Amino acid sequence: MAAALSAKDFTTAQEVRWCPGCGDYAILKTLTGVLAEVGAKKETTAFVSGIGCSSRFPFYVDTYGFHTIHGRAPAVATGLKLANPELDVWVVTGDGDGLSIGGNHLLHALRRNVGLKILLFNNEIYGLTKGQYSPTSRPGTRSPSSPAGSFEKPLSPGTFALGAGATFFARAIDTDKAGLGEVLKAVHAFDGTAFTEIFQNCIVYNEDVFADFADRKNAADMQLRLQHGEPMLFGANKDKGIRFNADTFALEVIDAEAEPDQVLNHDETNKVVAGLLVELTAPVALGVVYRRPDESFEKSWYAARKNGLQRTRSVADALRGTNTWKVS
Amino acid sequence: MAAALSAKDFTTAQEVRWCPGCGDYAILKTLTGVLAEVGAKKETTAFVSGIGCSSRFPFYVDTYGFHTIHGRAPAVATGLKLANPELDVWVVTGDGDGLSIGGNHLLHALRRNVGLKILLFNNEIYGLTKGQYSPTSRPGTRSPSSPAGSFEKPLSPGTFALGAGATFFARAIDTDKAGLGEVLKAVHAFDGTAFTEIFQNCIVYNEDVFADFADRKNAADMQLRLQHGEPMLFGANKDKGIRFNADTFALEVIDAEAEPDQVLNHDETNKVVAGLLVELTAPVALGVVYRRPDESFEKSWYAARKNGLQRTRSVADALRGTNTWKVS
Amino acid sequence: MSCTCFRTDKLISVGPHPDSPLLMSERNPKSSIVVRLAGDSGDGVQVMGSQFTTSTALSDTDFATFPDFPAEIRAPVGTTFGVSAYQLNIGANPITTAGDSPDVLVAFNPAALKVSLPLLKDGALVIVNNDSFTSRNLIKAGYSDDPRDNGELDSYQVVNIDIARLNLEAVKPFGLSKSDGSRCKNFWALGLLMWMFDRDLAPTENWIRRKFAKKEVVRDANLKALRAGHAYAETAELSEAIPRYQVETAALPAGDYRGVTGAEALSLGLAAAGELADKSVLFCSYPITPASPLLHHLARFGDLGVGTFQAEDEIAAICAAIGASFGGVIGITSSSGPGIALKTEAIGLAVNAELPLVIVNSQRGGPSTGLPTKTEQSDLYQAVYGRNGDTPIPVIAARSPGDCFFAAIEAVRIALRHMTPVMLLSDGYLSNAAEPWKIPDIKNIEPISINATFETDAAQHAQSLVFRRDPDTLGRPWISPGTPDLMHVLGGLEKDYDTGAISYEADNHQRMTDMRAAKVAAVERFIPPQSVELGSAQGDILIIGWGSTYGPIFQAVKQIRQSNPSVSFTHLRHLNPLPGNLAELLGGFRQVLVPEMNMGQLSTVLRDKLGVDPVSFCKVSGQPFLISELVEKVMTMLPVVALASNDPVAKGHT
Amino acid sequence: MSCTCFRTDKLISVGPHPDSPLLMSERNPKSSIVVRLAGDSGDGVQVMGSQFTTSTALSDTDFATFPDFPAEIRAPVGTTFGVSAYQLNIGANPITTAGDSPDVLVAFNPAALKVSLPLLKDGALVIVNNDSFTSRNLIKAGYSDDPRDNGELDSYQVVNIDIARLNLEAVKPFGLSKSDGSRCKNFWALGLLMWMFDRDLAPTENWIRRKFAKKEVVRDANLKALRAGHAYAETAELSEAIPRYQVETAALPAGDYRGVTGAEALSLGLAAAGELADKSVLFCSYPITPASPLLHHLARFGDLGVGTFQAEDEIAAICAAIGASFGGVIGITSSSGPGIALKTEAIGLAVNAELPLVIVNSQRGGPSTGLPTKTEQSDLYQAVYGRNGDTPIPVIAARSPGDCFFAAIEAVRIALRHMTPVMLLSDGYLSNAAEPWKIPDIKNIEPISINATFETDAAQHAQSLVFRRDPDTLGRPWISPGTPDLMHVLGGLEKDYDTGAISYEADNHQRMTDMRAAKVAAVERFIPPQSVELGSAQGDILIIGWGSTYGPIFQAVKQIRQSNPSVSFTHLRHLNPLPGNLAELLGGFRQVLVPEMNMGQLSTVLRDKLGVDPVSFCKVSGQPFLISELVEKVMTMLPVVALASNDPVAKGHT
Ligand SMILES: Cc1ncc(C[n+]2csc(CCOP(=O)(O)OP(=O)(O)O)c2C)c(N)n1
Ligand SMILES: Cc1ncc(C[n+]2csc(CCOP(=O)(O)OP(=O)(O)O)c2C)c(N)n1
Ligand code: SF4
Ligand code: SF4
Ligand SMILES: [Mg+2]
Ligand SMILES: [Mg+2]
Repeated sequence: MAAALSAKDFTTAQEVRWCPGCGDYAILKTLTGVLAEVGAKKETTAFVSGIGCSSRFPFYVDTYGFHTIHGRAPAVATGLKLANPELDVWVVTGDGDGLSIGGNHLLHALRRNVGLKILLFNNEIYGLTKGQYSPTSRPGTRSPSSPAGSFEKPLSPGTFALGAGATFFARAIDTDKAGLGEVLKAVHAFDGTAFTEIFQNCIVYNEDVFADFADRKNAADMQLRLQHGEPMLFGANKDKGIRFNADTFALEVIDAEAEPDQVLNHDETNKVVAGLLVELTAPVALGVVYRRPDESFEKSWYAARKNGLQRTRSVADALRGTNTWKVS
Repeated sequence: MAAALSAKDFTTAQEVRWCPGCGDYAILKTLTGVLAEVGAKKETTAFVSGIGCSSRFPFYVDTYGFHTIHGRAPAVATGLKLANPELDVWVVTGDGDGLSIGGNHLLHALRRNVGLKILLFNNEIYGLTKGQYSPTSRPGTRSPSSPAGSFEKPLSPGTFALGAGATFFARAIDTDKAGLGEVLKAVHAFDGTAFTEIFQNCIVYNEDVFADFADRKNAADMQLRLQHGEPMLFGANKDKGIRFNADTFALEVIDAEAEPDQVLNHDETNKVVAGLLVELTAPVALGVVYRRPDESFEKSWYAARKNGLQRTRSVADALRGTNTWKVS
Repeated sequence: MSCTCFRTDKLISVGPHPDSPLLMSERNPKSSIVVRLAGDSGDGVQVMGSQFTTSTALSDTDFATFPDFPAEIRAPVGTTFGVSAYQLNIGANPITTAGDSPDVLVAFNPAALKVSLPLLKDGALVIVNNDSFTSRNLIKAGYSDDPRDNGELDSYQVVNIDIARLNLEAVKPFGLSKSDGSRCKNFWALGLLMWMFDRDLAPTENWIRRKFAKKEVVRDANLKALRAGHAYAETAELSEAIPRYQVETAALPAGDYRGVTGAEALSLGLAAAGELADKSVLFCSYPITPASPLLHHLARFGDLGVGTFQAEDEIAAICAAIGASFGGVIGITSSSGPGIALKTEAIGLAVNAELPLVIVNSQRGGPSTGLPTKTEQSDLYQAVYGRNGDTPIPVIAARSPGDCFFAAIEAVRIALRHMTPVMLLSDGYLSNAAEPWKIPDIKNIEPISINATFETDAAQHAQSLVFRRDPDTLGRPWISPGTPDLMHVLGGLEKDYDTGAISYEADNHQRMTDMRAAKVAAVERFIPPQSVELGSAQGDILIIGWGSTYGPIFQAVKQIRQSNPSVSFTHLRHLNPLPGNLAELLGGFRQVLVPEMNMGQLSTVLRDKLGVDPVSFCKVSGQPFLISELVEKVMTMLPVVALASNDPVAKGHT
Repeated sequence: MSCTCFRTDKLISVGPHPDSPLLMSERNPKSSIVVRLAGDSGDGVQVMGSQFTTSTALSDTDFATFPDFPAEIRAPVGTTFGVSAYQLNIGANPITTAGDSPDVLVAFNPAALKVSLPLLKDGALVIVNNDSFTSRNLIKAGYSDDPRDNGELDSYQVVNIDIARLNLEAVKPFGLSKSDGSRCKNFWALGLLMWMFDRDLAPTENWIRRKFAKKEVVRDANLKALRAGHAYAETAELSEAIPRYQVETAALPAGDYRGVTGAEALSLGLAAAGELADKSVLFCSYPITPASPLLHHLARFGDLGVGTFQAEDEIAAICAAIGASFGGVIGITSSSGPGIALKTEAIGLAVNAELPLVIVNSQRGGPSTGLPTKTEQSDLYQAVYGRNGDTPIPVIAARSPGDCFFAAIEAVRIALRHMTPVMLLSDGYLSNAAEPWKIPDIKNIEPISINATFETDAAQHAQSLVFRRDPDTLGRPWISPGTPDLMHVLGGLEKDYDTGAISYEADNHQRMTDMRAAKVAAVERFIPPQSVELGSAQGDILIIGWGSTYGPIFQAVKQIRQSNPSVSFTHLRHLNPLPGNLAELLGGFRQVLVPEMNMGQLSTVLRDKLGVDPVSFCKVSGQPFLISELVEKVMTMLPVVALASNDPVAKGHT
């Protein structure tokens, strides 16, 4: 057997073309590390992307890759996965690529539960085209196309995904090596569409837009790190907790030491709570928010076939049809 | 003032080209009635549609109309509404038109909360192209493109809409004149995107797919008719009720007479319950499931402008730019 | 002999109108007969037509069919725009069109009669469903008088039958509702027709048994209706008025035959291409008229190594096909004009990525949604020129239902050889039309070879192996994820000629642009020189056709050549690149005529690529060419003197 | 006199290389100078260039600019593919290109030097940012030796300055971090350049004050850097080595001027068209390079009656624009090639609905994602032919930054007059390039009239009023929801010629198809005959250009005509339909040459529409034509004898 691969083995010689300080670097680093750690094989791993800064990702990972066209990566990846279900197919997309022009394909990949590992780098801006507001930008975002501030309501990737029938939704922060690494391992292990939102800092066009919770100094009080089966606690001393209020149908922050039995345990199969968690803003929920495995699209697709995509009958046979006659 | 218009005034002389017995007829009839009832004006009402049997709708209503291209009606309607926010702009779409090819535009119309009245005729099939399964078809649907039965997971229009940030979601049955009429009046009165799913019977390609709850004989036990502020009761004697179980985070059917105080009151602003209601299958929730008004896209858009789309400065002025010099 | 058919007891003379240019051809008797069935969308005309076609096929007769129906599933009852028709030309071969003008019409209602009358031959037999001639239906059809009474039908032989009533009586025992019972009337009429043409009922009876296996009552009622119609014709007092026809059997080449529509043949061709290349096929599509039948057929070809994916839209469909091709499976996508338009951007991606892909366009009437169920050839511009950037792709077209099979194989062959997307043009007419088809022997078809992968050499950068193009075809090896040591990244950005890495370098872009042009041009070296279908390689007029106009042009030129042997006919399979000898071939003629169901799109291509200026003969009405229109057009191009001296008969009538 | 510029104290001779075909033109001294600024994407070269351009404009000098940058926001530091450049040609008018070969280069790092060297004139002045020539940077740029030492720069006049260090020293007092401080170095270098060209610092200082109004420290540091660079050049011991230039002022026509990029002018033109038509404008777009600047400019034009809508994708953008047009507001959409491809289907809808619409295509390098930031003209096929069905639309192109204003007005005028979508072609070069622009007087521009609505007549069916087309233009009245009594339904299905109701009728489809062709053809009657830009209407060679190649062709022909007055130049605004007299004009020349930044797409159109066969001169490298390339090409087409006898000077060097 070949020697185990290291993170470096997954890194191409290509010069990385992101801005210095871009959050994409950190994601790349953590991901190549995870690939090595989980024992991924280069030749059976493929990265498919659309267009955007984030979508340059495939060029920097030494596996198979396809930098396709804007918004269409989930569709290309679906074809690839059907053609060869043995592959680990990752999709890297941005908030513009995945949720603006590519919304429909993301929707249907999630609905069908295609076995894709979809990473959405959300920087709440169109980076590559120089900083216009995106469907995830906050109201008031000033950008070249919204000089007086945008006023569109943003889409929440998590809410959208759950609405589309996602079977897996996770969240992580670009520079949070540990948290992101853990999520990526869960993504790698998941059958079906593993959809992950990564908060990614675009230092050129939307610097520090996530700083309120992503900055290390705010982490303890602003990050709710979810673990299946564990109570939802946060704060420097894990002294704050999350409770479900059945009267208001809302999640609330409570003093966990005062009312420990009121603290909700994280049940990653609970879609109702997942829907509330993804909309929490203080703290922000991180980790695997929702995971409820179901048969993947390609599994069902192949199950309905006798012998995979292999031929079991000759065309010569089919050519004869049902009504044949002889002319002599 | 002109005399009040009748339903007939809203009906064109055009020969209606749906199959005899198609559910679309009933919807057309109820809608023209509602238009008359709410005092709609022909010249300030426009119907925009995509392509499909359902999308033929504009031809049969005597108002302005635009039968556009497949899936794009919400986008065309958005432009129309921005151009003239005084218009009542209705969008008629199908489960294929609106949720398959047109998913992205529907998503973004809902996200932006554009002031459109969107009716999705859900017959769970592609009617006009002769009966292929659609994104709302149930697993196992046999169709020309799924001869052995489809195995894709269906999309729930309500779940999708809530995930997209809808501010209004309602449901009705094609032939239920009273229920549909009430919903349509609510749609007419709503600012923002009023999104309604109408269960529509395609007698040619998907006959009676909703019969389990839509048939009059099943109505009492299978239809939960929602009224804001009222308890969620159903059954011939209103003896069954819906309760929220805070342990399982699910809605349950209970004996309303036994536990009357356990019955949930319908609060149409409660998104959590709305999310559960749209997934109920026995009974099926009908009426206005969710309504939480928010400023419409076009209102914000116009609010950010001084004088609507009117010119307040001459181009001659703008032509001078900031740095001008004279050559003499 | 001027009649085209025989009746055992009474000879029906079915000849062209004296004013018709068809007169020219009277000297050689045609042994074919054109039958048209027309009724409401709900009358079951299409089923009746296809069953009659099957019985025709099984009686050793050549045929061609043309289903013509409205865009609505069930257009309003009784209106002219709701008429669904099925036209069928049967007889001794070669039959290549569904016929200009019917000899026999079955009209289920006044609207069907109204729409069909202008098409009929003088003296045609018209069978009328009497019951439907209510005043309500007459008004709906736009008749102010009853055409049965006002002399309008005087030049035809009219047979009035109470089809609806007789059918209902026949199926009464089965206890069906009136509306369900009346749905059997197409089989009643079919029974009648079968008697007229002396056909065996058994195959149709078997079909009914299979089709309605789970609905016994419906099955039995339909069987009853079929037999009742047949019996009625044979025994009823009216039988004297019902003519019987005996169509000459076809002198088809010996072999095993089946009936095939273009959509069936194309589907079989794609499956066969997979087998010939020893690769699986993934067909990714989104339903659209008239392309959907391909998806429907292929959805049943799982055991032939074909998978189907019904995507959420056309863009997803082509992208999934591209993904499949990246994955080492032959990616195919299909649509008609509006859907192909949506695929435009992605075609460019496949060009840049140098991946194989076949895009099938079943053309329909445009622009925009246009005339979804009508046929047209107006997407040739889109196929040849319709992309951003300098993005050439090979374009080929099928000429007849059965030819769709071979065209599909050719498209896949080019795609794999040159590693390029290929556009395959079919159209609404070909998709739905049927003809008898000699079942090809797949063993006689050359296998499709895959470009060799060069030996892996650890020292060599993987990407440069991936883009080492064959010098003749400029096709690169087809390497897919799963292959060890050849990891690479494809994409839509311009790439380095050798390494495939992103390159914005000026010279490289020029070189790649030149390479892409040369790759498509290279196809020309692998295709046979253009040959002449009819006539010699030099002469007065050369008619160039492409696509589904093959049938009518063939017949027209055959007719014309009897008096004017200086007229030749050639038909293009390859539209981009054009065959290398085409310019030379054209040079051998004084005039070149291009008949097209568009506004002159092939003429543009010929002007552009060959610098010739052909005469365009354009028809954009949603209907195939009539043989007579073509004959007429060519006649205007022939010198009158030459005509006069060559053809005394024609002279008499010119 | 062979020099092109003056220095007060020392004359810098900047002439073409002896081998260059430019020699021909030496007889008339050019009073222009080409400056190129090049550095890393993060070096602020584009800001520096545009500020220098503004100062140029304010000093009464004609100019043309060409920003050339990589597709990445910040490509990797120090690499050749990360180089961002700004080239500027200044001098006495007419300046129509950014110049073939720079006289002055400012190179911020080795990569910038490496990329720019091959372009320079022999003897050019090269200002080098010394500090950046570290061994690491040299390696990144692919240098094995330091070019400053190995003789590579021998034929240039090199000035080495420690720009980075001097700048950091200057801004030290402001306490910026090293990386923030070094961001000021573009202003430091700009100060130096301003001194060299004797420019007033005030406008730039004002710009800095406005731009960084809210970041006081940055503002002050940049001001300091600017002044420090200026002072350095004036006072430092090196000043003897820094040449000063005095560029001839331009003899521009009298009037008020401003600098304008193509994107600015186009945006202003769309706003002006709205005012001229007395309608509001809704601009619907989705960002894409190089089209986005239009959205950015128009987003600030709210007070000019312009609204903008950033749609979720290109399809939504065009559909929203169509919806706006239906609503009585002028709908505009914009993209570049890949995005225009996505709009194809919807363009057909606008054609069938007979709604006005302008589609602006800022072309970029293709195919597919291609070369997003490079320029090309390869979307002409797509514009003229790229749709399903027979779906013609008018196509026009802008020729220069300032001309974009007039082209935009013309596009809207055609759209409203004929009630049709119109494609307006710009490109990446035009979008970003700037030139001085005589501010047009909008009062001198003919208002845009809207087709009259016929009187409502209660007896008349509304739809037939809606489709009563003007016999000359075939444009119908523009009636929108909100208008009483004229309710109607538009759509993409074929419609009845008169009533607009759905029609699948064969004759009507032919009639509508003919009407759509005639409508586009009708545009020809409203456009001026094609005139000659340079030279007479008859001669040996006619060069036909379109789009942004205007600049280099103009200069090339001007040069060539000095020795060969039989060469003429004409430039097309209208690409579909072509001007009516174009065939005749072409007929007056022995040869026709079509230079294009594509593989010969206009040549195809000319062959197709006029049956002529021009000589194609194609360049697909992502870069505009050089004047010298064009001159060289034309020289090869001229008879050598004629050349020799006409031009003794040229003869000596041929
Ligand atoms: C068809 C098409 N439309 C538009 C573009 C231009 N475009 C490229 S990337 C992009 C948005 C990128 O935003 P996002 O996906 O958020 O990626 P980021 O750069 O922020 O990582 C756009 C609009 C394109 N390349 N192709
Ligand atoms: C671009 C494009 N793709 C595909 C089609 C074909 N098409 C027309 S309607 C339709 C689906 C209709 O389904 P739905 O929206 O559910 O409407 P229904 O007929 O069921 O009312 C399809 C696939 C088309 N007209 N245009
Ligand atoms: S523009 Fe933003 S997202 Fe793009 S590379 Fe730069 S920092 Fe990263
Ligand atoms: S096919 Fe179905 S949806 Fe369409 S008109 Fe007929 S019954 Fe209605
Ligand atoms: Mg982004
Ligand atoms: Mg449907």
